Amino acid sequence: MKIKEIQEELIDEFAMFDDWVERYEYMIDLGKSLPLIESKYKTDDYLVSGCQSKVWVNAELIDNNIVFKADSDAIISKGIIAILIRVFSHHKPNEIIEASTDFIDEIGLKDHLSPNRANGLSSMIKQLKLYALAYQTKINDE
Amino acid sequence: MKIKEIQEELIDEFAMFDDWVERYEYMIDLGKSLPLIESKYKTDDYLVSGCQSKVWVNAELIDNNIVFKADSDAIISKGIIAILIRVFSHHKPNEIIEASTDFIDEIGLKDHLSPNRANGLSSMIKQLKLYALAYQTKINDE
Amino acid sequence: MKKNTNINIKEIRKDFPILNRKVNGNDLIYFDNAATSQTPKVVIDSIVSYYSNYNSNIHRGVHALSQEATDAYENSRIKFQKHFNADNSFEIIFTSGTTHSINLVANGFKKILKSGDEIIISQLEHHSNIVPWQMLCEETGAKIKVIPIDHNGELVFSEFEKLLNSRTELVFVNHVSNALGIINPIKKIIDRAHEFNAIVLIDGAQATPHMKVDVLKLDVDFYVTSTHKICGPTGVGILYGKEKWLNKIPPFFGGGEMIDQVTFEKSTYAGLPNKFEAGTPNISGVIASGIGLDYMNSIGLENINKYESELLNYATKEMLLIEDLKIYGVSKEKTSVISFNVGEIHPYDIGSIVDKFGIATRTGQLCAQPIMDYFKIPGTIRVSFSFYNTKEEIDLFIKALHKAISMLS
Amino acid sequence: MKKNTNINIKEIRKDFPILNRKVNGNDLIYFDNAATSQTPKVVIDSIVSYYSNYNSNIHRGVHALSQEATDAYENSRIKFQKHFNADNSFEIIFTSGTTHSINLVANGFKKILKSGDEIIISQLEHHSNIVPWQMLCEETGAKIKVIPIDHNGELVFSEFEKLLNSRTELVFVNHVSNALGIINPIKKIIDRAHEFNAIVLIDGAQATPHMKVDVLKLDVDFYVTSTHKICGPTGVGILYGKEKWLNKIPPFFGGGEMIDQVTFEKSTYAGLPNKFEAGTPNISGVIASGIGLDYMNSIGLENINKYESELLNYATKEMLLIEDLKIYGVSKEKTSVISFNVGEIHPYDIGSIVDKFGIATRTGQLCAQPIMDYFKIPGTIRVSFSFYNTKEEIDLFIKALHKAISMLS
Ligand SMILES: Cc1ncc(COP(=O)(O)O)c(C=O)c1O
Ligand SMILES: Cc1ncc(COP(=O)(O)O)c(C=O)c1O
Repeated sequence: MKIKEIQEELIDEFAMFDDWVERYEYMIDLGKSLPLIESKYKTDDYLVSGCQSKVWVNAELIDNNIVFKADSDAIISKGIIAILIRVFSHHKPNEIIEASTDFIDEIGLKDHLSPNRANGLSSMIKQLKLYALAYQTKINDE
Repeated sequence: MKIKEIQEELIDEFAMFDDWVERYEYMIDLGKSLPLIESKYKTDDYLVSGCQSKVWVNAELIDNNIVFKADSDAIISKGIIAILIRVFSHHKPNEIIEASTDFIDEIGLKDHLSPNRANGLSSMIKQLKLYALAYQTKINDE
Repeated sequence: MKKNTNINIKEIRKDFPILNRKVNGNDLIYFDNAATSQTPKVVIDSIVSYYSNYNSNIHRGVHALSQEATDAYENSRIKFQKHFNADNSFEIIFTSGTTHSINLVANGFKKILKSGDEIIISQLEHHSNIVPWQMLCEETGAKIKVIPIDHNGELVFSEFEKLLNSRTELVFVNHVSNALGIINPIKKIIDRAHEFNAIVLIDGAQATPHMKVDVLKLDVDFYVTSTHKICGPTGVGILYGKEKWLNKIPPFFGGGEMIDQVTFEKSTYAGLPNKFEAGTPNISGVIASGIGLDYMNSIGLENINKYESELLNYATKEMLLIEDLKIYGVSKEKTSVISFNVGEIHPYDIGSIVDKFGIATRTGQLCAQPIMDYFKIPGTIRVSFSFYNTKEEIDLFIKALHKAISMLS
Repeated sequence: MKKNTNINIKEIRKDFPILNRKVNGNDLIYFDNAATSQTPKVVIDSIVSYYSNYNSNIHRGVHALSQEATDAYENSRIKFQKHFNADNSFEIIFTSGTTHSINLVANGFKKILKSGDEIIISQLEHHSNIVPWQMLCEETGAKIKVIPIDHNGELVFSEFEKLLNSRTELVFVNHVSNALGIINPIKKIIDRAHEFNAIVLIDGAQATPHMKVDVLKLDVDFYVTSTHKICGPTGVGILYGKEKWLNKIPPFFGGGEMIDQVTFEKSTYAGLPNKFEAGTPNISGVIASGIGLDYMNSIGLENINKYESELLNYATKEMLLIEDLKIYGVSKEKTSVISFNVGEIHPYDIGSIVDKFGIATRTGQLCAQPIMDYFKIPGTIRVSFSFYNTKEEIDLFIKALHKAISMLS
């Protein structure tokens, strides 16, 4: 599936819920299914900076696709990063770099985009895109 | 005349005027009749501090009465200090220290009492009373 | 409740426009008072009145507006002088906040401290009362000694006494800990420090909203606070200093107002308080801060204190009924602050969920990392009550907390 | 007038509540704009809205109010970034005023300057751009060199060039002189200074109300101003600095927000802009400053500039008809400021009398003693016009001036 398609899938899934409680509960469930980062990567080098809770992310290039793994000590942050990884993982660096993130608004997580959300989506997105950028540069250089 | 009486005299004089223009003109005239300080006293030591224009004051004790002399490089300040000197000069230190200054309000100069009036009445009054205090202390010590 | 206190909560709540606000469809419940207090209408009105009637730069203007603005500004200084019972109005310096006040004093000792001198601070300090002293120590070679806390979060006074010696130059302690709400025994600390001729600065940012402070009785050398925590606007701090110390330390900012004479060879400094108030100050803020102070005094700090204690006791009792809930900071001497965690749940998770119910709490390190390090936790959730909060709000919070816990476990 | 400019003066005046004020029975004529500008209703409203709807401490709160306040605060930063055409929003630092901004930079060079290094400032500077550098020189042993002015009040560029050499580390000049209104050739100064690798700080407090400033085009290293002069509230300053310099200089205040990690052994500093914004900032002030900027831009700085030039030319022409009236500061490049004296009459006397007619002027040294020393005068009377002033007000001022002169001669 293309990134855009996964995003639409997520929008549909979240549209089924009546209120934020259900949306949050679903997000927390998604967090539980997150492909976890190996514990050796749970160090400061892999931390997403500017978060109130700790969020670790690593990325590997497998068959030209980036595969993300992550974890967090807070459940909501874990749910958020899980959503992002579902959207971005297993795609080419370029696709990740260029992907829009408007879907966040539509699944009702807009309030996590504030510069203030110490665990903010914005830092996580930035981090994922940075990984993609790094791999893309590497690919170009080869 | 007692300080109180001079103050009442001034209040009567100022009450004759219809508007501030006349009051200011009269004050400026009073300034012109100010007993001037000798030029050797026109130094920083005799400056009233905190003024935007320069106001110099000196005090001497003559027959147990304080005699003030002053000058200013601004005409309005000169008028103000002239009024104060007319009220306070030729009185005993104690009388000066204890004198009320409510008359200022009644002659329409209240706006010069603000801490902001760089040429403020307040600093001048403080200075005159300080001289009186100094002489009183000297008298007590003797 | 109304029987026990003189607080007319219904009337008071009408004074605060923000309490009409909805958040996520719910009535706002503002429990982040230790971060900043809400602003009564009289204070907002005073700002409107300032800009609509007499906005002007102060101190140097001969014109009417400048005069009115200066009068109001200086009148505010006198209000704070009276409130804190300072000897002189020029011992009250207006700054841009507690942080500025502390840095002003720290900077002042750069030339005075020598290598080997000692500074005592406490483990309970806000970052604003740690970092400036570290910067000072780096420049002077002085050393920081730390008064430890016990497992309740209380300062260990006997350890403080051991730290004192003839090299102790400065002692810095907050009056009330922002993270735990514990009231420190500052009078004892000041007296003991003075026996060693140490100079004491008390950070009162968390105390002034809740109690009357008398700097003369305390015999404190410096006392600082921010007015945004006492119903004032943002951007105004207070520095009280004893005249002799304010005369001793050099100015912090150079600029207009703080000088007497300026030539390119040498400038001479103005007297107090101008020496420390270079540049155009936050004029409307200072004036509005005075109105905020008046407002608090019209309710009465004793009434506020009593009412807030009731809220604190009620909330503490209710919260301790929740399984696995741990409150940090246990003391008989506390302001209306509860810092807690529930089991292993991350404070951020709970803060985010209760926010959805319209409840404003603070989560994280609360600018007090050393305390969190001591308890080995990433942070806490802090609820802090003010005199405009109610028991009903606490009930709604407890309900939201239960919901959060069930969602997050 | 309306034909020549795009300023709709009638409509604009309605935006400023204070212009309805009476002073001593007369309509207020506010000619003290160089000291502080008046405040449009939209700005006042934004403050009311802040305190009524989303007053909250910023950056660390997870709750909705804190988030809204942070968004608005950071949005204001972006407005100033765009306005000044800075590369990055974190190159815009919010301070409490120009004076604070300058002191922050001066403090930053304490560790960098060495004895024998040279600092160039101009004879036209405001005290705020003199005293901090003197304090810096005292600490470092660096020396101040002064660009002189000629009898018109203009900087002598050839003298500036002579002062430059390999020891020149810093150059500080104001964009526009507050006392005389003369616009300095800062682009030429910056370029010439850069040839000697000197770092240039431009004090733009008197420029930003009248013209568009593009820090990229200027290639200036630091640019500072206060928002109370550009329709904003009191208590907010701007510091623009190139990223590389802001990274190079140490923080000024220690405290909350500006640190990354705090232990008692060592604290590490946060990145830009937080490194320089310790403590609770003037949140409502920063937000309202952004609204003030929007307001000015909605009128357009070019329109403002053109209209103010008309006022300046008209007033200059009328005033020069008065016998013995001398204007200080003669230049084709001037903002709408007229600094003058009449014969031997003390400026204070004239200021006091015209105040009685409701006209606000500034008198005295205008925080620029070196200029007054140069002209050997105790001070001047300064009238400074803004885009909400009118020719009719100038006419009334001229009338009052005549009356003052006749009373005082
Ligand atoms: C040229 C100049 N520099 C600096 C300042 C100081 O600004 P503030 O008082 O806002 O700090 C002023 C304000 O009068 C000024 O005109
Ligand atoms: C104990 C304590 N000290 C200092 C500060 C810093 O105050 P401000 O941010 O107003 O400078 C605070 C505010 O949170 C505090 O609670």
